[in-house]
Amino acid sequence: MSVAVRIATGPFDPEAELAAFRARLGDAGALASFTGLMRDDGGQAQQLELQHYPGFTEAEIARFAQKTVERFGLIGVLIIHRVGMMGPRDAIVLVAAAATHRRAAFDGCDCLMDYLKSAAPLWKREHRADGAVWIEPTKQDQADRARWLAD
Amino acid sequence: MSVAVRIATGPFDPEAELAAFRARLGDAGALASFTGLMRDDGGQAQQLELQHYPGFTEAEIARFAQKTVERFGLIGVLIIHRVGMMGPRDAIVLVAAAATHRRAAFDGCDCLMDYLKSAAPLWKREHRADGAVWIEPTKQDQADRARWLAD
Amino acid sequence: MTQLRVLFFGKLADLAGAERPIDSHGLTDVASAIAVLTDAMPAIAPLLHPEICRYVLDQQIVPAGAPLAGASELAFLPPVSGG
Amino acid sequence: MTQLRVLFFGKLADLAGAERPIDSHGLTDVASAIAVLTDAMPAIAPLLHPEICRYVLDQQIVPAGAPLAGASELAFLPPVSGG
Repeated sequence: MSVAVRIATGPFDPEAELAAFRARLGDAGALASFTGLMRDDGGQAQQLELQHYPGFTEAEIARFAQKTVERFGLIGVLIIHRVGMMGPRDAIVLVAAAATHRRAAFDGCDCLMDYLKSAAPLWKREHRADGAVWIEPTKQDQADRARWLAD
Repeated sequence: MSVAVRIATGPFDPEAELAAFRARLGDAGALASFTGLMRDDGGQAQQLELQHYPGFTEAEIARFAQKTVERFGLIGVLIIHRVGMMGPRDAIVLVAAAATHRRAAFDGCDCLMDYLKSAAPLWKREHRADGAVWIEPTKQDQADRARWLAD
Repeated sequence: MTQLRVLFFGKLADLAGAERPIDSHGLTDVASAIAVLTDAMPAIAPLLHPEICRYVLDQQIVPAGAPLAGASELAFLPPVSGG
Repeated sequence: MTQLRVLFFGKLADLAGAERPIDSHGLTDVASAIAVLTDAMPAIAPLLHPEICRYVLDQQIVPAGAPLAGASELAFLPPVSGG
């Protein structure tokens, strides 16, 4: 059972990270992963900015990840979140969850992403031609997250 | 919108395949993936054997993948399934689903895995010290698959 | 003599072999091919039951009543499991 | 003079700057620090409301009534969004 959380201040390679994570796993049968990529939205979005609170953000994410490991009986979790300025097609976030069977791996990965989207201490701003806008979680994000709080 | 289905008769590298898939994607914001690995089950499982019906298996999986793309509005799907004899820690299957937003990517990937586990034309046999056993989908596999048939 | 290539998979292949050519002369539909096969191999009869077996004729899933016509390949698919 | 390092994030940092030291002499709790800050920057007052802002004192989430004691860092977290 291992939890790895990293804040990346520059570009990272999701598949290389995933390969290294898989190599460290024990007898896992299931590995679910999610990579969030910056969309260019038809050329509208020019840059994306992510802020974090150094130390606190990592600790909060790791605390939630540990709870998720226990809740779903995961073998391992990897979370890498990019911060700073990034451009279209850059990887923003990678979440991987390993388990004996696939249901736990999918649910763990899904639950962690919902947390990162709408509850982790991160702040996201889109820089467009017409100015910069702070993003807030969508109704869908809130509904997604509520699925895990219900039980 | 692209669907790629491959039957692999030898080992494949899931993360290299995933990286190539991501490089071909358009403006996707979400990439969900699942890798199924052979467990050694505390040394019990020695080899796993997968059979397919050449031509028919690929065509059936591609047909279902195309339906899944339409159902969830996916940007792309990649499916690689290993056949033949394999050993502990080998990758058995890789499924990746890309979409604009994460809910579709997760659901597409999850739905495809449930199909591969209990409905695609594949036959799986475990070779153990005490003999070989054909595997049938578990109750959980059936229940997982039923989630997508309900609506 | 007209040959029909019959394919078996999974558990069925253990009992019947993976491949078996049969003379399709005089056979009308899938059911008549099943009759010939179960005569020769009674052990596989329960596994060819339409409730647990799918029939694939020249790569198309068909019911037991499907005519063989000029088909060259008939496959029997027992319960599946992948991933 | 005892200094308290105050940190702002997201939308709050646009209005108040990312970091601002204040003299914590005479301040008792988080609420009293909020009073000093909103006196100096009335525009941020609505964003510091406990319903939409979280208070973090020396890396621990705390309520408005938490004593500052010897704390050195107070952070204000507006609504979050990541991923």
